[in-house]
Amino acid sequence: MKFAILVNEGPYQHQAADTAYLFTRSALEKGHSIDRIFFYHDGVNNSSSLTEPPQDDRNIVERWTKLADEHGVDLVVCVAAALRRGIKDDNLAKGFRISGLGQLIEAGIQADRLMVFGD
Amino acid sequence: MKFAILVNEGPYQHQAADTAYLFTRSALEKGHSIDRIFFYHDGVNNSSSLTEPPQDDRNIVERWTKLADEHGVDLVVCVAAALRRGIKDDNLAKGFRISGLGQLIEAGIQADRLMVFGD
Amino acid sequence: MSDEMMDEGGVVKKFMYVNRKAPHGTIYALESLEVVLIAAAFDQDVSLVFVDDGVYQLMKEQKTDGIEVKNFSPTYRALEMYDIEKLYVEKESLDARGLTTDDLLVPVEVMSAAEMADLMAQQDVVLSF
Amino acid sequence: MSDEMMDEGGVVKKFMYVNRKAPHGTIYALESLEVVLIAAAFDQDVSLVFVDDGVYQLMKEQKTDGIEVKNFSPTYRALEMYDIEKLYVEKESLDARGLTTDDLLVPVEVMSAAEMADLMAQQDVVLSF
Amino acid sequence: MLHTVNKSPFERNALKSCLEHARDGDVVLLIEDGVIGALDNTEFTAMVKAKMGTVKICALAPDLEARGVSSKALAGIELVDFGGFVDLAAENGPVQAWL
Amino acid sequence: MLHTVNKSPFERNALKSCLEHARDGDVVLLIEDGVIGALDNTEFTAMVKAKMGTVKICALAPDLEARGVSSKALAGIELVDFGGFVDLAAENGPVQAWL
Repeated sequence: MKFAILVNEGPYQHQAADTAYLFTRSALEKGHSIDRIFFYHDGVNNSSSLTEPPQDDRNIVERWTKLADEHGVDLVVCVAAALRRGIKDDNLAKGFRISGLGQLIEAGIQADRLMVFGD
Repeated sequence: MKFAILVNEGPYQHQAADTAYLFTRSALEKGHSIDRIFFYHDGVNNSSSLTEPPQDDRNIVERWTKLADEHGVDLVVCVAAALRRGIKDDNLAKGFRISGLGQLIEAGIQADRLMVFGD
Repeated sequence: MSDEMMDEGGVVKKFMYVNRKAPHGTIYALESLEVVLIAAAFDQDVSLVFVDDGVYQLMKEQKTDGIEVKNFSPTYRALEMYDIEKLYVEKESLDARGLTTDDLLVPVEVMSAAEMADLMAQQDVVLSF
Repeated sequence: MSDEMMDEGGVVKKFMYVNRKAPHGTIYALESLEVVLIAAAFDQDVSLVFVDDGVYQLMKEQKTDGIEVKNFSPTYRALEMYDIEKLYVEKESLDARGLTTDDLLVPVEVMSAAEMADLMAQQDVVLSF
Repeated sequence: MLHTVNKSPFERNALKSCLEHARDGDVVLLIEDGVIGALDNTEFTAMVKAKMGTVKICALAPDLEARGVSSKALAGIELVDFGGFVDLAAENGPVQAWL
Repeated sequence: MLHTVNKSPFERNALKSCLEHARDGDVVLLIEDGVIGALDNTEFTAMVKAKMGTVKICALAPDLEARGVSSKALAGIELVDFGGFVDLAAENGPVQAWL
């Protein structure tokens, strides 16, 4: 089955990004496909290349990058939301791309299920 | 009277940063002093030099910078919270400085009132 | 060509936007509206529902000068021009807040929680923020 | 020099940390604890209160491997070493959740909402996250 | 003592919890989405009214205006602007934000 | 249809609102702080129990464990891991997140 994912909150402050990641990993392990993960609202902060969590904590941004790298998941950051919050090509982590909200609608059309994770 | 301010949420997503700013401006107009504004949790995102809100919207980061410039308000961003969320000297807006949580406690000790704005 | 379920080459899915939060305290109402406006270009079957504090998004006479944020409420009036015409407000949510449709800035269809539940179950995609 | 209200050259103020949110769903519990640990170095009069869902922060046997986040709950046990010994839990909050102090990982003082209100009113600084 | 509440009583338990801890003579200021707690004819109006005898309840007028609900504020609730917010904070320490 | 709820019923109205809209045969999955809604002997236990006859209520076990409340889950609530979450989503469309 084809899933698409929407992440509405930034890393660390809310569990949404963790739950979305663990759901995604499980879905891939079960043989489902995750076409796209769309980052909206503060969710765009998941793509900051500048985050540096403590050594003993998970690295949320790196986890996403690895997911894109190993499974070809399309990580899309909403451009309008990103501009408001200071995410640009300058500080965009590897594996993410910045694009428009149309990519969210498209994901909703193409996937069998759209899963929303937020606050 | 001496006020200190704590801001727990990032710009735009929550009204906290707006309310904190308007409170601060009013307090200064009334002749109170605002010794320090401390940015914690996602509040650290108020200091991103990369934000670019739409033309017809308020520029939250610039407003803080102007406040520091015109009134000498000390804008302190928590280093631990900032590292987690990708705020560093590289993308720190003018007028802000990155420091430790001790600055929050110190502000609480020195001010007559500590005001908290969050979600 | 007679099939309403097809547009030029594409599928038409039922998209529902669930608005449950008050405006201005958080950005969800505004950024939800931004998605809806983009969605309009995709010729999908779009419904907007206003439940719980979401009904406050549609209040008349919002004046945001005092808090120095954008007043986006007039945009709800423009939705019709984007062919977004299915706006549903839940009766129980209005009643709990002492509100009626006279308080709202756009014409809406009022439905019960049970009808709202049926409508939700018929969707392909439910977007909540 | 006999005055408890003074430390070396400084004032001692009453700082209260109000914890009203469950752990792990948001970062507030963890980052609140980080402030408390720093605050310990300032020799202020520190109280931690756990009200509403904040009482869940103190649950025994938190195991966070499954959600792959840090389990910071053992840190509450270390607070004593930082001379932070005033931990107050509200009775009404425990009761509403069917919890008792046996469920909690540190010794706490249980107080009623009315006593909690009195304690809050006596503070100089109230930090909530 | 000043208590601030910034969330709707329909969405969160902050106002309920605040009112359960407000003592006689305390002041409660409703701000941001919290101003929904200042409205008449809602399911929470009775809860707020019950406290109005002993606790002073205020609401931030700019937040009521922003939400188009100024005309629905409960009689007896004192409306303040940001300057009034500052005055309340200066006159009523300590300040607790019920987040 | 699958409903997800990620907030405590003590803090927010999401679970209440969700249960008021869940139809016979729907599935409700409690995740993150939402697992507090899965606990026995709380003020919200009765509300959840009342729906268990017609709606299947599940909770994400890793979130219960993280909060140290696994042993307090209400009997009759089905515990799932992340794989089970994926299965529920695959088997019960559409999915609505009550944020």
